Amino acid sequence: MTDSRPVLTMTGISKSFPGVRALHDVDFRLFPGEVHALMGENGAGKSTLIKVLTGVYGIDEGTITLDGEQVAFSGPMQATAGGVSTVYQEVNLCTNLSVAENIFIGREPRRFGAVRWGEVRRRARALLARLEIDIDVTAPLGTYSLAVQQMVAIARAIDVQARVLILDEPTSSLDAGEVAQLFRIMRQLRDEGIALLFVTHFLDQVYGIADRITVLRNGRLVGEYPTADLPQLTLVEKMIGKELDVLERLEEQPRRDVAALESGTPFVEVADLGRKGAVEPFSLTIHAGEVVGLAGLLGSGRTEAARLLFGADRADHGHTSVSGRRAALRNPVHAIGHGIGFCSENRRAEGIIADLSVRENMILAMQAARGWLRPIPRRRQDELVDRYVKALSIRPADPELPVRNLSGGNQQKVLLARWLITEPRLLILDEPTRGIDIGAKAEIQKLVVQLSDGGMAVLYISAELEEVLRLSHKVVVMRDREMVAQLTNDDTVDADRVMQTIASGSRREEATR
Amino acid sequence: MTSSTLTTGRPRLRLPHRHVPVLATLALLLVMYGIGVSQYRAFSNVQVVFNIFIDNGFLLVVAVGMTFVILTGGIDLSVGSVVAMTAMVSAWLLEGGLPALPVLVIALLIGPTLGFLMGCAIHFFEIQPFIVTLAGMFFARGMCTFISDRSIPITDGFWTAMSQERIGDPRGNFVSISVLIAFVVVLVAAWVLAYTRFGRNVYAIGGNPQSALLMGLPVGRARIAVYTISGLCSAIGGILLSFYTLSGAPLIAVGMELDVIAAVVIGGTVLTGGSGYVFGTVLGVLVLGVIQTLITFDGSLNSWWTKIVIGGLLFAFILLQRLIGIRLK
Amino acid sequence: ACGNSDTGGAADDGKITLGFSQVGAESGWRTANTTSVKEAAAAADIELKFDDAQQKQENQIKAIRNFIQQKVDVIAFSPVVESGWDTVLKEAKDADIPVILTDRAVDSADKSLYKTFLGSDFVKEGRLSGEWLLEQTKSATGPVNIVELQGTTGSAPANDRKKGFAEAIAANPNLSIVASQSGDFTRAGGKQVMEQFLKANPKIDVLFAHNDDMGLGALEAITAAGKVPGKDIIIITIDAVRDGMQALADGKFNFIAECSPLLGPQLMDLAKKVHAGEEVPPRIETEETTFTQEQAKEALPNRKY
Amino acid sequence: MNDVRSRYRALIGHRLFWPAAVLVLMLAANTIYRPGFLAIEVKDGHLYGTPIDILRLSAPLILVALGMTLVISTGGIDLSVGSLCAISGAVACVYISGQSDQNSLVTVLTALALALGVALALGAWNGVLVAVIGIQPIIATLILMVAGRGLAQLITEGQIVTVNSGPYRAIGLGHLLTLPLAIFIALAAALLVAVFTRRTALGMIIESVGGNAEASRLAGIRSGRVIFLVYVISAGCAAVAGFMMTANVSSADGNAAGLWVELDAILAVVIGGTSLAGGRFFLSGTILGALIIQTLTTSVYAMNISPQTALLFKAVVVIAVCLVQAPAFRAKFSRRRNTTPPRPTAPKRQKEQVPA
Ligand SMILES: Nc1ncnc2c1ncn2[C@@H]1O[C@H](COP(=O)(O)OP(=O)(O)OP(=O)(O)O)[C@@H](O)[C@H]1O
Ligand SMILES: Nc1ncnc2c1ncn2[C@@H]1O[C@H](COP(=O)(O)OP(=O)(O)OP(=O)(O)O)[C@@H](O)[C@H]1O
Ligand SMILES: [Mg+2]
Ligand SMILES: [Mg+2]
Repeated sequence: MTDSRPVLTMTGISKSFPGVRALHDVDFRLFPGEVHALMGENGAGKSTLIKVLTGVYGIDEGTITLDGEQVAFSGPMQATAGGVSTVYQEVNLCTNLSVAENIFIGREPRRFGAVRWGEVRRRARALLARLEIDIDVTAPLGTYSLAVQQMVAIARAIDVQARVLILDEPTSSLDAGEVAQLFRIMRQLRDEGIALLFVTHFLDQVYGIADRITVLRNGRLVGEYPTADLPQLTLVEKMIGKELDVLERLEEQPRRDVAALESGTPFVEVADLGRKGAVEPFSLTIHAGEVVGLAGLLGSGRTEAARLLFGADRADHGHTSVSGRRAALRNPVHAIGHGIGFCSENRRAEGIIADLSVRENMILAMQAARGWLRPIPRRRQDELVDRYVKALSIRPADPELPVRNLSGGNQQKVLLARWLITEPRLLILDEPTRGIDIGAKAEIQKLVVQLSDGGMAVLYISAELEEVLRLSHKVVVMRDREMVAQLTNDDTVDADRVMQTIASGSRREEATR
Repeated sequence: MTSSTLTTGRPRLRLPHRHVPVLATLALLLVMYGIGVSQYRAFSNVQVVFNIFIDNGFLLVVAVGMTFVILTGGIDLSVGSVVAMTAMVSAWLLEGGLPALPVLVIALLIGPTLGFLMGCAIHFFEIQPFIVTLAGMFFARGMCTFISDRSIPITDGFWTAMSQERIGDPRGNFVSISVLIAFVVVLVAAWVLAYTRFGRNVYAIGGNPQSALLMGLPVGRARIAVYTISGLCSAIGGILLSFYTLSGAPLIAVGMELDVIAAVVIGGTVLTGGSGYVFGTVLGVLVLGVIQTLITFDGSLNSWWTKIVIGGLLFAFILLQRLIGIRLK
Repeated sequence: ACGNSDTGGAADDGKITLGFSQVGAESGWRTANTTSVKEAAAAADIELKFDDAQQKQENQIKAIRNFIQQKVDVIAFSPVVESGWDTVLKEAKDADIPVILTDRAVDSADKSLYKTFLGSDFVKEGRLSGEWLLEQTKSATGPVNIVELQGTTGSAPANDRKKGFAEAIAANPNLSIVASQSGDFTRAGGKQVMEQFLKANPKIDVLFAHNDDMGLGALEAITAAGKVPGKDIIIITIDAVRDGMQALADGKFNFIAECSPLLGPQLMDLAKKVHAGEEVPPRIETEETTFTQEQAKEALPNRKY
Repeated sequence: MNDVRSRYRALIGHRLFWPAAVLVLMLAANTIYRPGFLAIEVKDGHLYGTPIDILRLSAPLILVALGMTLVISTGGIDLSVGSLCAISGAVACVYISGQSDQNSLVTVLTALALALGVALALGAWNGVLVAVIGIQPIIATLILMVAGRGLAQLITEGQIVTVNSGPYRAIGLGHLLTLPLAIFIALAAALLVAVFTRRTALGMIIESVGGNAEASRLAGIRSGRVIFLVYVISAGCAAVAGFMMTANVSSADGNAAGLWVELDAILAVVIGGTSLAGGRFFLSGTILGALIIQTLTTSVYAMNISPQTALLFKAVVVIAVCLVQAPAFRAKFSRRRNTTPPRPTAPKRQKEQVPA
């Protein structure tokens, strides 16, 4: 499987940020022709290790050798030139440029110094076809959903003739089909002798593809193990540092009595809500204490549906009633006024305010609802923030830190806290567990169950079908921006059945194509 | 035109979104010109259009440089002063008896050098472009008055020839050489932005500098380069201005940076960077030129009414542009 | 903002069209100048095409080009700066349109590019101020410390007034300018600079301000410093706008050299003559005088601006 | 020992340390040039001296810069403040000069209310253009910057309107407790803005809108209203500054009043540490910035620096202030001093924000 000589060795790496020691004497090896998973909780230092490697950050101590030669990349440009190709966590592309250009910028085919645009487009199409994506490569990237953007980022990375390919949580916004496609290509690349470094929080993905695993905890190296020698449970223990039984407990959650929930007037009733070009009109009822799961393939319109419901986009069709009364949810302010919260899937662009502190980010929605003239007393703020920092185990637990300094997963928790603080009656969670480590994911799922038991309605969107099924009372299936089915989550419903519902559409689509 | 035609893959019937601002500007410009023609008799003369180019050639060149800077999300406030400084230095050197060629070379080196230094300060020390270029503006303006506190006439043969040479048709309509130079600059810039890696990097940086960095693009180099280019364009603009006025004056082109920024923005370039075209900038300059021509042709406006009307026309224009933009989208 | 469609062009009705490009409206003086030109044009039955250049040479050149396009009969303008007019003036000449300069001169070597220059002699204004001071300080035995508030750096009035004044006072070695700084022709500027003059120079005998406004601003600073303007410090200014004349009549100023903005009637006369092809002298000075405190009291009631 | 060092670190690291250091440096340079520079004496029962002048003259700039700080914090910019100063001053002076009894307090208060009203209306105009119509702030306010000068001149008919009103004069030249009244007005305004933004949640909401407008919208903030509000506040500040400027010379000059004050105000804001990209704002920094700029202007006059070199001087100071403040510059500088073991890495690049 592996040569005896590693293509990449990192030894004694340390890296500090003001107030945080992100990496502490970490060693890491990567062999050609292997898929190597880098595992750890949120904030363990995975992304930092990668950025240190590619020169985004300078290192404080330690050495990096690539192919036996000591290197110190001054930035991604040099790293790419040195044969290290990277997809960073969160999509880091330019949404104002076209899809094709995002794939090739910096290494466009040229003739006499002029970019050959035809060639760029042709090759972009070919490359995306390899990932089984068929989109207009000339449209600006920003017009596509995050998942498509993620695939484009991957396409960009695999086009390079690299010796090392790094993928930092590439699968967090992909659905099962996309992941399978990606893995096929990863295996292909591995067989060509390329070394792949892969970060994910999905354990089954790790066991599906990784040859070896390196575990980080709190910026320190826990160890390096062949996947075969590391049972799943041991891995989790190593990541978390203690024995964990939350997961099992969650699996045993009893299905709840749906009929009882659906007796009264629904909290929210959506009638034929739609928006041209975004979602076909759909109807939906959500009762207090009910968890409604939204399932569908990427780009199926789940996010768009949620945004319409929240008033983030204006509907041009249909109407919404809250507690039995007509409510015009024309903008988020109205929706929040009716006790609806919305946790966006795109936390960087639509979620966090990077400049502000963790505390301010958390209380923002509540403060907005109160109006600026009635500030939340500082003591109350501290109480609230403290509670949720603890409840969601946000690290570092310093509420005055600018939120930009937190790791991706912790930023997500801050966002979640923002909405929980407002104590909404309906919380829309769009991919709330994306990029969240297994421990925290379990915590969040537990939280959802708790909240709904306490009477809160939840609209739950997730790419993980199991997650949706585990939590929801009702599963709404979307396909092609259209609501195609509503399934009551009883014993007859399982992942296969939902998949079939989705797939039946896909097949029809294939037939017509 | 510019890259507009390039990234559009298949022929489509609907208007591509990103061209909407430029097209709206073009349409409004034509409407405005039409109003002029219908209201003022001599307005329809071809020479009136040529004059707009002659009178705004230097502005155009400077605006092209500014387009690069604004596309990266930056801003360059030093342009007006650099224009003045270039004209001033040329006049001063010519007065000192230096021949035309070395004067041209020196004058064309000063602007880019200053731009390069400003770009370095912006990139390496991460100081905001607004401040760095404001300091550059103070510096260049200070140099102007330092050289001389009164205007210096230029009598050099080359300059006079460039200034007074008319390229025209038999009916007496003509443009100056400066206009041709400005057109060359526009074409080169449009080509660079649309067809070179550097040009595309400029757009990428404007879209998202952090991403551009992570995508492995030479962000630092490109950023320094755009300020250098802006400096170069200002220097060329300064030379054209010295052709235009055959002198260097310490207080000339005061406030020009605002005209230039306005032209670029009216042309559809977004100040936060990442989208816009050189062609739009050309339109923006023409809009300002036409507004001015309309006012002169009217010839009945009081001094303060002139300002109010300029503001009003600007407003009407931007409002319509915005409304049309929304409608078409 | 659109006028009637038949503007422009030498109309066949024989009415003269005059294109006039003004510097801007940067001071009360300039505004009075504009008003004078407009009123005189109306009185003389001349059609005026007025353009305001907002203190920019570029704008003036554009305006002149447009005047040429509109085929006006005569072009008049107050150049913002001295240099840089040859090209556009040549175009005017080729189009057979005579040009009159007002208020400020140009430095073209080719004098045929314009017919005449109508305006004040700034050097003379400075000289008259200096000569009056010489006369006043004839008997002074000790040194006389003068501070000077200059106009906008590099502008022709600032340069020339400074020059004329310096030439005049050179006659008496006792007189010396101890500080000279630009106050930008504005009251606020004059005041701020004067405040610092007063602090840096314990003994100031004379203030020479390049215009009334700066002098008026300086008054406040002088009072705040516990000195009496007009007595402790002799104040000489130029222009004679109404507020300045008032200060002079009130005894706060001591001397003003007039710089009259009322060029309108003279300009219209010239325009008619030039249009008729008559010869005019290449340099015409505006009629101006100087004022002492007593003269100011007399003249004040019938000042027009 | 360690404690001393850490306190020293904290001091050096403080946001206001470097601007304050530059201010002190400038004052020191002035004192060396002219030992009496810092002297303050009592004249007519008032304190009199250059430091007092600096404080008094910086009052209008502080006011304008305060409003500008909020605007910039939302990611906008307000170029029209200079014109607004001119307009408010012109309205007030023209109204007062038209009354028979210029010294009546009622007249002056009416004039102020009138002028403030006009300015607020124009601020609302800016706000509508930016927040409702969605025009880029720099262009939206450029319109009023150009047209506003014209308006001011229209109001004064191009003349300098002189007023002889004691109460009005007092705004610029009056004294309270031996100090110029203008200082107290500026201070009061600063306190007011500080209370208004920091005692309520407005400050945080402004910063949040400036930091990420879309995220703020989704969090339920009506960003349009916030943006509208800051332009109105900015106009209000500019109006009061306009009163001071015109009262200072007892006359309104539509052309010269507040000319280029927008640049100085922006400069003050940036020197104070607020980013032009929006987000966090620092009122105390802005005030310090305004003081630095006024000290700079006064130094130029006090040292009798010729106008030629004045601008060069200004360029040097601006760059110096911003350089010492720039974290990147300080990082490079301090690394050279600290002799930690050499690292095999390329220069440290702590880029702004590269989210994990
Ligand atoms: N630019 C920064 N400035 C300050 N601290 C930072 C910065 N980037 C990361 N950190 C801190 O470094 C630590 C490691 O973060 P890193 O992003 O490497 O975590 P991660 O393992 O990738 O987590 P996740 O799974 O949530 O993405 C965290 O505590 C984080 O707060
Ligand atoms: N394959 C595709 N082809 C074209 N457009 C797509 C595709 N996938 C997604 N999109 C774009 O994404 C939008 C719908 O995505 P949306 O984010 O609502 O879906 P989602 O179900 O939430 O998926 P995701 O898992 O990506 O969040 C559409 O408006 C469309 O522009
Ligand atoms: Mg990470
Ligand atoms: Mg989605």
